[in-house]
Amino acid sequence: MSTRTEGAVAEPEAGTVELSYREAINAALADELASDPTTLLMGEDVATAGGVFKTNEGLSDTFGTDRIRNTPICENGFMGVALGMAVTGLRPIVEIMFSDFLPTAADAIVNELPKFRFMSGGQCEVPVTVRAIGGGTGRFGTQHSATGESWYMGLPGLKVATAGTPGSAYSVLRAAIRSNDPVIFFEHKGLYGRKGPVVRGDGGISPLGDAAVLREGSDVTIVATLLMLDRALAAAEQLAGDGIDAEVVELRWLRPFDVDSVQASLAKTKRLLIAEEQVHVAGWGASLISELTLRGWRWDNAPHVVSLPDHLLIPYSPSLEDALIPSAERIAAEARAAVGK
Amino acid sequence: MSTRTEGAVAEPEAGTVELSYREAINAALADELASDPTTLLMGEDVATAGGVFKTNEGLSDTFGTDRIRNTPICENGFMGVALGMAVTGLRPIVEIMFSDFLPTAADAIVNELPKFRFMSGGQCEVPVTVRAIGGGTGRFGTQHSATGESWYMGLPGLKVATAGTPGSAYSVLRAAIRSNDPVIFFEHKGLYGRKGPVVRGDGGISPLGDAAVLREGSDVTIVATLLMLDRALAAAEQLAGDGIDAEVVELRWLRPFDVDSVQASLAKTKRLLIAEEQVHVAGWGASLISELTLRGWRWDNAPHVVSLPDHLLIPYSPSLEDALIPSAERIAAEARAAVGK
Amino acid sequence: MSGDRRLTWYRQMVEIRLFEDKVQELFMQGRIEGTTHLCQGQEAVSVGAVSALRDDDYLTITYRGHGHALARGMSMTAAFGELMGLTSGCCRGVGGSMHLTDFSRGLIGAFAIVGAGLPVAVGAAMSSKLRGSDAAALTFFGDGATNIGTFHEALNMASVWKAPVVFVIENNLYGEYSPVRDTTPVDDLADRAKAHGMPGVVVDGQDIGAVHQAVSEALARGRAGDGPTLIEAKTYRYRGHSRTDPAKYRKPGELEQWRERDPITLLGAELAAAGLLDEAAQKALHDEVQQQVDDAADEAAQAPVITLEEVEDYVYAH
Amino acid sequence: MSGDRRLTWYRQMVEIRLFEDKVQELFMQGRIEGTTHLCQGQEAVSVGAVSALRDDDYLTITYRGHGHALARGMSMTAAFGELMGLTSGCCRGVGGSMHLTDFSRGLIGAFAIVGAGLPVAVGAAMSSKLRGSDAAALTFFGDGATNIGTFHEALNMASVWKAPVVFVIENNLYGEYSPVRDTTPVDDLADRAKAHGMPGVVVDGQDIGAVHQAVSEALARGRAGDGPTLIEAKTYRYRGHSRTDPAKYRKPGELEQWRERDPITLLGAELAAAGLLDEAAQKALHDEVQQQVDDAADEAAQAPVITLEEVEDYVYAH
Ligand SMILES: Cc1ncc(C[n+]2csc(CCOP(=O)(O)OP(=O)(O)O)c2C)c(N)n1
Ligand SMILES: Cc1ncc(C[n+]2csc(CCOP(=O)(O)OP(=O)(O)O)c2C)c(N)n1
Ligand SMILES: [Mg+2]
Ligand SMILES: [Mg+2]
Repeated sequence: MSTRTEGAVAEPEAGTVELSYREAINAALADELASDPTTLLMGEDVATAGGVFKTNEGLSDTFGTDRIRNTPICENGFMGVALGMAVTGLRPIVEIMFSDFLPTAADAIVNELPKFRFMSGGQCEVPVTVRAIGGGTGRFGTQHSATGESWYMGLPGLKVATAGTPGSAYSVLRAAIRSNDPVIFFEHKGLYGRKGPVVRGDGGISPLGDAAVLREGSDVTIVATLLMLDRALAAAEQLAGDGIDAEVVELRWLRPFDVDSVQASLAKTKRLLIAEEQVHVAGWGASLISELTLRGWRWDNAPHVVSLPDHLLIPYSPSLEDALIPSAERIAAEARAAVGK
Repeated sequence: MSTRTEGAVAEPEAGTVELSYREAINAALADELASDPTTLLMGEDVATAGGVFKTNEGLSDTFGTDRIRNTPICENGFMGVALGMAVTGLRPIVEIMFSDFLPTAADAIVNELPKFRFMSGGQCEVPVTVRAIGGGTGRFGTQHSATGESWYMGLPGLKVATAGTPGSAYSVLRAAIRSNDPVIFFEHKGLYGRKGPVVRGDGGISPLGDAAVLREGSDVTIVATLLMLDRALAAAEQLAGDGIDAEVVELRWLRPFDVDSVQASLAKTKRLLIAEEQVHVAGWGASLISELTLRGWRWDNAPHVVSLPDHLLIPYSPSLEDALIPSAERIAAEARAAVGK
Repeated sequence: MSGDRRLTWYRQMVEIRLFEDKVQELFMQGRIEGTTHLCQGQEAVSVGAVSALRDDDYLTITYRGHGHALARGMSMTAAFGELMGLTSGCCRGVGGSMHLTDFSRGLIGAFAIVGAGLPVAVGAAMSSKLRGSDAAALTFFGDGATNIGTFHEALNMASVWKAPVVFVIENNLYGEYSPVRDTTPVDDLADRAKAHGMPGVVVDGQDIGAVHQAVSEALARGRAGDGPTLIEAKTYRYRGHSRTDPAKYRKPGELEQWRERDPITLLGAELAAAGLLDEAAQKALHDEVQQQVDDAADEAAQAPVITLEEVEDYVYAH
Repeated sequence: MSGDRRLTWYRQMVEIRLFEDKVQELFMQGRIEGTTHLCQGQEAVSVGAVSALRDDDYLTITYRGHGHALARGMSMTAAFGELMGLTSGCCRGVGGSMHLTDFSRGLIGAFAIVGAGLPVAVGAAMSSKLRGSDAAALTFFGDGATNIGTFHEALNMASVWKAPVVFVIENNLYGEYSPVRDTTPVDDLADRAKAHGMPGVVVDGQDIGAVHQAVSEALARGRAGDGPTLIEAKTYRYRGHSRTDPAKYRKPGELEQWRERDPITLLGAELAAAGLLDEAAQKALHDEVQQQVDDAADEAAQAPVITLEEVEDYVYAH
């Protein structure tokens, strides 16, 4: 029922283009909406003024307000609506304006979406994609700055994705929308203006589940997501200046969890640095260290972690927010410590 | 404002008594309600028929239905009510009938309770205790079997506790209720009938945050919570028969996270086995391995884990539920593998 | 209303009644584990409402949904098998008593989280509307569910979007152990419809004709594009909330009073008076259905339990 | 109503108006970061309602709560300081624009999650009732918040428990960019009170006397043990939803039309007619308040930012 329905609309031309992270999201949405008439986008003010973060610019003009649908303010309610649509022939994409609002919809996210197919004995598929916009540096304060990326990675039945560059935003979001299982795709609001190359078109869709090595290196493996990925790449540039050759791995998928790619990189560099914009406990970084350990990795070089402190929350105070969210400099410094230089 | 108010009622006599896990919960509630008139218990049907799991037997007769208060079905709503009570002079205890319903109240749990004091610049205290009743083996199916114990351990501002024996149920719950910060206390519905010694009275209140070594041993450290703790103790008995001396550590608090106690035990046994009734990824077990690794532990003996499979959910099917939830035998077998016997 | 239809209704209600009695028996014997939420006394609501649906309409139910699933055409064997956790079950034993689901009949979900089914039904209704079909959706839930946020969120969305969905409250006077009056400050739950700009209808849940009529009108309204309707069926559950609940919280005499308006007895009397099914025929039908119930339970019990390998495919579609 | 009181109201409304204008200016200059949600045009609701409260009453507000905090007596310096993220702020710069909180004035919370404040206000009201006080609680929220579940959950609990709480909807016609009619199927949001068995009152939110009167009666009702009241104040926000929102979604002429019923102008005319405050005096007062606003902003800006060590104490009370 929920297998994709190819639409009449022709696929856009493939080819690499320079887009902002925001434009990449917009392009991924436009291309999927054009390619499959059963897809639709819903959420609060998604159809007005291009959405609150302007990621949906032009979509309601092109696809109409039936398919680009504003909802009342009721996250748990419209997440359930998306589930009902998904099991009856549509492929809804749900926008959650701030990742901090995911808990408002947590019953649907934890108890319904991932379990629905299972409890029915495999009678249905649940092709729902949730776009959650999160992250700090915006001075949005304690209730509007969470990345939320690890909150739901321990839920079998769900898939969890992230994007830290325009290229991954386009390719991962398209892969997420094409999945016949529920996916939460995390965006970072601090990256919308960031520009980068995007392989547009079906050729640009990355395999679901794969991490990506965005920079090859031999001295240390830096694993990161979202804004930390962006800063890890900047840190790698700084490190190159000091003759430190960092490999940067983007963990685009947290479920499925691509430990293999990280292990392969680690086998080469022997040193691991995790950069996460979240508390380390209960996050993907801790799980990564655990999985590698369970696979027998001996940590002759102890792993290093740059993350949010375990005993603090994100305050509004701009200077404190800057002090708490790891900078490229902090990542670079920790990488130096990791390689002992 | 929320510092405890000593009531007129005298403390019950101290002394060790044999109680069931259910009776221990009941005693902890009764003793705290008696010792502080500002405490109250609220939740769905908490005052009727002793509550759905009969943990509240007699409380409404003793303390009245103002303080043992039935609520409508609206977890997020009454969690918010508890917050409002807590910052205005009361110390509410909230019962969540199944841990699976915690996501229904997740906005209050994630965005309000742990952040309220912080966002106000320290103007208030939030003495709310949430009793979440979780766990499998009851054939309650996919939406009523989660322990939920690790879902909220990554939230600064919150405290998270568990109890795997009648003794810890009494001592940890009383410590939780006396905390001036929000605490989620996890109970396991598969343990209510289990009997054990309880040190009743103020002397029985354990220090907040401490893990407990429930069985000393020298060959392997088994860390567990809730039902897995109960089964780990049974496994230890089986292992003793084979001449394997297992140390069993109950991780009574997940936040604060008592890594020290585990490390101390590990320094002695050199071998770690984690038993958890949850997917390993994103759980306390993964965080424990990560924290130990970050402290420089080298894992000359790789840690072992017994947990729920990462690619499955709990089905109703009784035989499958039994196959999925780690038994004492599986824990013992994994311990043997850990010690190489 | 044609006599034939009422005869079908009568049989279906008897089937549900005896099915539930058997479930209780099997639960006591430990052949059904975990929990059960039975609906004896509420049969006129499920049968009356479901019989108003078209085959292509969508339906969501709750943990108290055995009767509704049977009314929608699920075989007793598939229902018993599910409760026993065997591959003869509609969900092959994976779902259990609280999750009787059958997509082949548009029964797209049985919800164990109070209120969770309502938005899903709204989604199915909107999906149908967006796909250009005039199929509607119907969702059953209890009085207690009208106090949780999702109830209101679902009604609000359905109303602003004019979704072809019918919300049916089975007001059996209790949410678990709590009488409605202790948790809900209105006399008629149907009045809550006004808060969402839709009609609210109160119907006698023991009168199957009245239930069928009200639901038929609401479905027609939805298909015509006039939006959702909230229907409150006043009814009563004879058994406790679940498992072995003795229901000590009932008012004295309350149960007996309701039994006097038993939906099966009421329709039986109507059929006898109309000369369509006399007492003897009714007795014979009960015996026949009892046999059918016992046979179905035995047949369901023959099936094997599903393997871990098989359930792995149910987690992800890939 | 005494003339003095109206003079106080007038001054408070002018203070809020000019405070918010200054916030916009500082935001544009980058001296206030992140986001702001301003309430120009809605001053009669905050001042009229808050002036009906007793000192020991509890109050919750939202991210659009600058005016309400000032109306409750928070100093402009404490408010500016908070918005600037400095230790001169009421929360020492930790909370920011969306979280103006002041327990010393019973302002127990400012919520950035839509609907989250309502149950907290119910809890404060119940706490007061259980502690034997007759202090009440008042909670402000917007029209859009009446579509989220917690709104209904809070009203339902307040009603069954007869909590002394007053729910004040500031219906400014938009929830973010969405006109009420697109998200909400009722004309008067106050009608939603009926779903929870409590009185619902519609009041002209531009008429401060009317707001004060309605809230005073509702508070008296709550203190008397008769339970909660839902009040809908029809008003309008002159600015966009937040930050730099140009509010292109408004109907043409709508803003101008509402400005003709500006709450400050209306009360000013009433005071002039009553010979209490003529145009010249009003002009003088505006100038005086402008000076006060500018001075407060400057004073607030002098304070240092809080250190990480200090904020550590705010996470846990221990
Ligand atoms: C969100 C949530 N809270 C609590 C429960 C536990 N629970 C199961 S049924 C029930 C009572 C529901 O009452 P009602 O809606 O009247 O339905 P009925 O059982 O009477 O058919 C409760 C509280 C649940 N399943 N989900
Ligand atoms: C649960 C939740 N969903 C979405 C948002 C984003 N948001 C902030 S304000 C707002 C609009 C609220 O409108 P209304 O209740 O009318 O209040 P107003 O802003 O008009 O004062 C939205 C959707 C939020 N803060 N919380
Ligand atoms: Mg009921
Ligand atoms: Mg509004």
